Amino acid sequence: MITLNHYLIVAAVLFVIGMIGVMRRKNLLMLFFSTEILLNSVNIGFVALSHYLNDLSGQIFAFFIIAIAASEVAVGLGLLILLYKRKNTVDLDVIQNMHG
Amino acid sequence: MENLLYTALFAPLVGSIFAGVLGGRSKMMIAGLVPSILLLVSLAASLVLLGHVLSTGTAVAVTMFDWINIGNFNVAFGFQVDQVTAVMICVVTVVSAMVHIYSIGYMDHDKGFNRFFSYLSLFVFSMMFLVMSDNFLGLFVGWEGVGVCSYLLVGFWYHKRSASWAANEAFIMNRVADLGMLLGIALIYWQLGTVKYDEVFANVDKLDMTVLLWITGLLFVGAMGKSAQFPLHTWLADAMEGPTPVSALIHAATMVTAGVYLVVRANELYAPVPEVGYFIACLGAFVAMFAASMALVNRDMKRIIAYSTLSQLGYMFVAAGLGAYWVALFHLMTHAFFKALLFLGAGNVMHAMHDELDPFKMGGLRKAMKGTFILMTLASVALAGIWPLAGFFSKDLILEVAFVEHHFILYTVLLLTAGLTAFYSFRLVALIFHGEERYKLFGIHPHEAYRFMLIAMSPLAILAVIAGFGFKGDYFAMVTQMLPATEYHVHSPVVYWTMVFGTQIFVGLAIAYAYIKYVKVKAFDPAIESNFFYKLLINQYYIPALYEKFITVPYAKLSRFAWKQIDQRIVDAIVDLIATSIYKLGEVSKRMHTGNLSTMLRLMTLGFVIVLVIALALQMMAK
Amino acid sequence: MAKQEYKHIEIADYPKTGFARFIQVMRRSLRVELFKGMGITFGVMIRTLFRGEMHTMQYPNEKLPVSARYRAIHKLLRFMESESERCIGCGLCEKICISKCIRMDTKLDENSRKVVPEYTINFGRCIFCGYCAEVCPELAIVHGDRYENVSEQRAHFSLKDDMLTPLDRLKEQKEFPGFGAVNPEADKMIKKTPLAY
Amino acid sequence: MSDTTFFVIETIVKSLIIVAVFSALAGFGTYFERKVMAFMQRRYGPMLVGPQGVLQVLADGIKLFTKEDIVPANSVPLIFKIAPVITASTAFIAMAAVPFFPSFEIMGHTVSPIVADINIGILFVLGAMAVGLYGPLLGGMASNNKWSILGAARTVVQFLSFEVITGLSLLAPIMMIGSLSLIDINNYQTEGGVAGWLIWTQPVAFFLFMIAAFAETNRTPFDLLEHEAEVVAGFATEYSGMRWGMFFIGEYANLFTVAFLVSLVFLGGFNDLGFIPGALAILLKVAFFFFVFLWVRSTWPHIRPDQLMWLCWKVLMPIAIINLLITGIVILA
Amino acid sequence: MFEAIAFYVFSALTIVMFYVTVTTNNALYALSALAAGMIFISGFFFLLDADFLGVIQLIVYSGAVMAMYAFGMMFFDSTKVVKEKTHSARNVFILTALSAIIIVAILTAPVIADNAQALFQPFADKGNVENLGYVLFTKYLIPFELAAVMLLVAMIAGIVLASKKMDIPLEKDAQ
Repeated sequence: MITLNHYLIVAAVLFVIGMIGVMRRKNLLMLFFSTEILLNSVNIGFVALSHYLNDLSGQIFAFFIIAIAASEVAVGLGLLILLYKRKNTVDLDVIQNMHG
Repeated sequence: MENLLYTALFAPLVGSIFAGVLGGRSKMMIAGLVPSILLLVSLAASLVLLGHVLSTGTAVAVTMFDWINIGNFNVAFGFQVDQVTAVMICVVTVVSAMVHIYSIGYMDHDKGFNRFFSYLSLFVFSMMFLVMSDNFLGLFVGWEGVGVCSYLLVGFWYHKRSASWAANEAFIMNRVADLGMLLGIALIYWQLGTVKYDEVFANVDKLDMTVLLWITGLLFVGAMGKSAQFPLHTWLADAMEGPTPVSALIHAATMVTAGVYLVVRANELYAPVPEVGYFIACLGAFVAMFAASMALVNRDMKRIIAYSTLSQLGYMFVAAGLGAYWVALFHLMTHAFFKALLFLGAGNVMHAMHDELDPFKMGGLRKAMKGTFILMTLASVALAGIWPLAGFFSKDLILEVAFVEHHFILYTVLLLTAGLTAFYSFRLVALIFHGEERYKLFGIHPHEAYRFMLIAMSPLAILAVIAGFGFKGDYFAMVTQMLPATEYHVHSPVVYWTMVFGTQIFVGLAIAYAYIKYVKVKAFDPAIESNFFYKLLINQYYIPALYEKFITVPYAKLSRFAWKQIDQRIVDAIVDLIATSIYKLGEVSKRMHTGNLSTMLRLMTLGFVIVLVIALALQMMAK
Repeated sequence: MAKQEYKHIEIADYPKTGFARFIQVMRRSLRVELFKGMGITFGVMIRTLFRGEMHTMQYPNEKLPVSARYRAIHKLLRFMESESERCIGCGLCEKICISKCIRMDTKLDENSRKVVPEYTINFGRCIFCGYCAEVCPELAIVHGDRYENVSEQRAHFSLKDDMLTPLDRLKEQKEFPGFGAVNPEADKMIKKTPLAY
Repeated sequence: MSDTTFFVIETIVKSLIIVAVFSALAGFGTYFERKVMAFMQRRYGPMLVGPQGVLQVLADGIKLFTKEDIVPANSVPLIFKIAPVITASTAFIAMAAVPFFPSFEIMGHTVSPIVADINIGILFVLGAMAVGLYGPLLGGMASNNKWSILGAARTVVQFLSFEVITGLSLLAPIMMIGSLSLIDINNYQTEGGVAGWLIWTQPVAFFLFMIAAFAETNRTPFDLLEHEAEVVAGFATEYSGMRWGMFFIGEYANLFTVAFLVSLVFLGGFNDLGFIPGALAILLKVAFFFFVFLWVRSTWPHIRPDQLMWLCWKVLMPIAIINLLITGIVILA
Repeated sequence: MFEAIAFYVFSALTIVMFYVTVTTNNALYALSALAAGMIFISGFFFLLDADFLGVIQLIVYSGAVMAMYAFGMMFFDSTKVVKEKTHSARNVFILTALSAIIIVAILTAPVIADNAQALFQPFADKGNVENLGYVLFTKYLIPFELAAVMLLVAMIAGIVLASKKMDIPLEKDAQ
């Protein structure tokens, strides 16, 4: 029998994978990918909670998260391409130009 | 009727805004004309309102909108015109309208012409607001509004150090008094849960006596400030730094009488506590005498009139304190007319003499300024209380009140003061208009003021003449619908006529003495300066000096101590410490800001882990 | 000659303003021009299927008839009656060939008749001009109608054995077998204009 | 036989039938396409293999299966190999939610010829077809060839843009019906025979969907992905053999899916049509639409990519939205 | 039983796909793996009776978002190996391991199940889409409108960014 915890653990594992990506990746595009992983893992958690609590709010949240991801990619990718055309790279270590 | 009320109230505001918009420009005639015309409109509306109240005997009341609505505290933005208010608004609008028209001439050559009219109209609006409001809070707003306008107008020539000092003094002293008033209003609200007059007065009997004592006392403190009663009186004389129309309007006819108005308006609060009333009366009598004495020797024309105002306010407070509210209000009205007239006349003289204020440097202006001479003499006669002019009817009534109420000490004091009043009034008239033409020594060529200024003054003169016997009956009939209708009659005709004639003769003698003493005077006699009484009086009983020494200087020292020791050493140091520590923290954490997004993301994750640990810990604790 | 029916096509300028473009689009849409096109193709299909307007020749199975004047691979003819070769080895063709691709060997046989044991044409060089056939006095070499010259070796078709009419198929040999041969109506033409011939 | 077992077997059988039938149909589709196009161009088309060339399918299959499998150098081999599978499999997955025929009874069980009757069928079909764009996309990107990249870029642009049109145009009939289930949509048109078809109430949506369908299935006049005159063979430039065949099968399967979708949504689905039984009716409709696809291909020319985008965003999308608005107003009124 | 099988299969697939995304050096592998992971996540949604969301996940995430990423990748050299110098891998490992342990601890703690309660219960007789629509257009109408506005803004931003002349350096653009 699959319980809520199963889903939550899977969501947590995916979240952690996404977090590894966020920390490990230096390529901006890959960072975006990792962000998508984070969002998706949270979506799983929301929908699982929604299912097991018999409550629709979780699904609504997931719905809005998908909408956010869509707008994120529209703006983020535009900026990314702009950056690439100007700097000819999307490597975080290279485009760093502020030093504390 | 509501529309008329709004017209009367808001026409000055419109005028003020109109002139205010033009405030930055150089002189424009329209900036003076429009507020004046609007004030005439307001005057007309006020008169119609008065007629309405007179004929129907019912008050006009409106509620514009909910003003404050916080929890149980509900104050509506309401106005009413009842009998007392009707009298007040008519007095205010009549005097203001005349002063406005007069000012067009008086401020003719002033750079701040537009600004002046903006302030002046704003003052009228505030005063109307004060008078028409149907609750204590609205009254307080108007109260502060007139305070602000007084400040602005006294300090109108702000480049003059003395003017701005006087403005500050007036403002600060009024604030001290206003605190008392605010506390009084707060106390009313605390005790009764309302600030609306009707509701407050209907519930007076529910109040504890001690509380009522406190309320009335605190409200009177406010009235003392505004009406410049004894300990807070010094600002009024200094406020003469403002333009003369301002002195006429604010510091003679309207604003300073707001204190009297407050006591009259709140008569139902004062009625159950005659002790406070008696105190008010005593203070009033004292101030009447005290101010008159200072006016005796002063060498500043406007200050003399200002002290005279103070003295007359004392009269009003005597009447109000003794429960003769309608008498107080009556004297307020008559006084407004002739005092405004007197001030405006003084303004003419000042103009003619190129802002010279010392009457010893004038003399014989009778020929050069015939109109002004007649008007000022008329006003002085009215002020002195000679029958049949307005001053007689009101002032004599106050004397009668004191007599009838068996306060003979008060009566004596007031009688003496009446003599003093007559003396200094005619000392002034004699010095200015009669005798040798001393001004020639200073090479001044006096000239009469514009004709329209004199015409503007003439309604006041007519009112000063007829207000007494012309209006007394109607006024009594109307006002007593609201105020306690006590007829003060000395029952024995012998005593009555003795009193009347005695007073007239006494006053007449004083006038005569003043003439005899001052018509022939050639110059100021320095010998008198060594006289102890002269010194006492010219230094205003050393009260400003005492204030300076015992209040101002120690307070300045205290402030300096607080600034140097407390503020700089402790408060600033703490603030600086916070700033420097944050700055140091920034220096330390600067290393985190490498500009590398990857590093930042790692730090973010670290923070995330920390937050999670905290969350987990909280969960554990909650278990 | 029948009168040609030309179809005139209006070629208008491209519309310049946006509004004109809109008008054009509207006009074209309202005339349902796109669907007219579909109607045309559908009509073509119907005609193709049911009215035999198929335009395809199924080539290896079906062939178009070749004109007699077609100049394809050469043929060496025989006499129908004697079955002997027509070629007398005169060598005119070899001489006249402008691309020098004809090569022949001659020798005398036991009857002292000139025979041609080898006769090759290099088809890599032959330009099919037809002079050889024209010059041949014996009508021995003509251009045939074999245009399918696909083979595994380059030398194919060019040897004498390939070109010479085989004996067993002698009956299929026609008297007017190709370009270079005498016109079947030569007699009439001689009678008509002997000089021209 | 218990219900569960039957269900499992039934589903497996259905899936197998679908895969088999539509793979075969893809082959026959090519045959028909070549034939129809030949006729429209006054040709015979394939004739040699078998009677009237019907065995051409077999010949092609043999050729494709036996051709050498080439993976170009410097490509990304794994993705290159997976991409065709994506196209084929998504095409078949999309069919999971399509009801092909009316239900019938077998061995006492009611069998409905649909693999998974989910209540959002139409959305599922669209979603699966949307995922189908990964085939050309990844294939093109993995090929390490500029024509392939161009083809892949065109794939993304074209599919993403026309998904909008598909969705918006289908929304109007869905609003009228109030359900996303294709069976509900079919049942909605039961009444009234031909007059009850949705094409009469939603003609605009029908045309929009048809136009979008051409783009979604990558058919002429919108087959810019592998427009041989411009980008050689687009995303499929480097493909050969069975990998190319998978793209091919996927494309034809999509074609049939779309034809089924149009028939179900706009043309009354598998309802009986007069004397014609429902199963036959829908087959006829699908056949007709398949024919229309071929017909259009042989009639109309290609258009340029910029014209395609112009058509999508400036013409079709406004029309679709206006249609949606009008539908909404009519429904509410 | 089917559910369990499906769950484990999808879990394994998703985790593997996302792991590949995070670790691979090839951008195309990352993209493909991520897209596949998205599709498998929609499998979770179907398992959880959130049919509508599952399809939305398919259409929006896989169909649009990832395709947009792919389109963006075409501007870069997609087949080139992504070179990233990663230092302090130990830190990353420690941080993630820590957060993983804590998240799992929090999630599996019974607190969540105890505290959470349903706000909007679906109607039993309606389907998922109807229920979702009902809640979305009543309780969440304003967030829904805001999301619409956000998408519009994002669209405009995308158009503006795309219409910029991108290949000239910043200094020239400023002139």
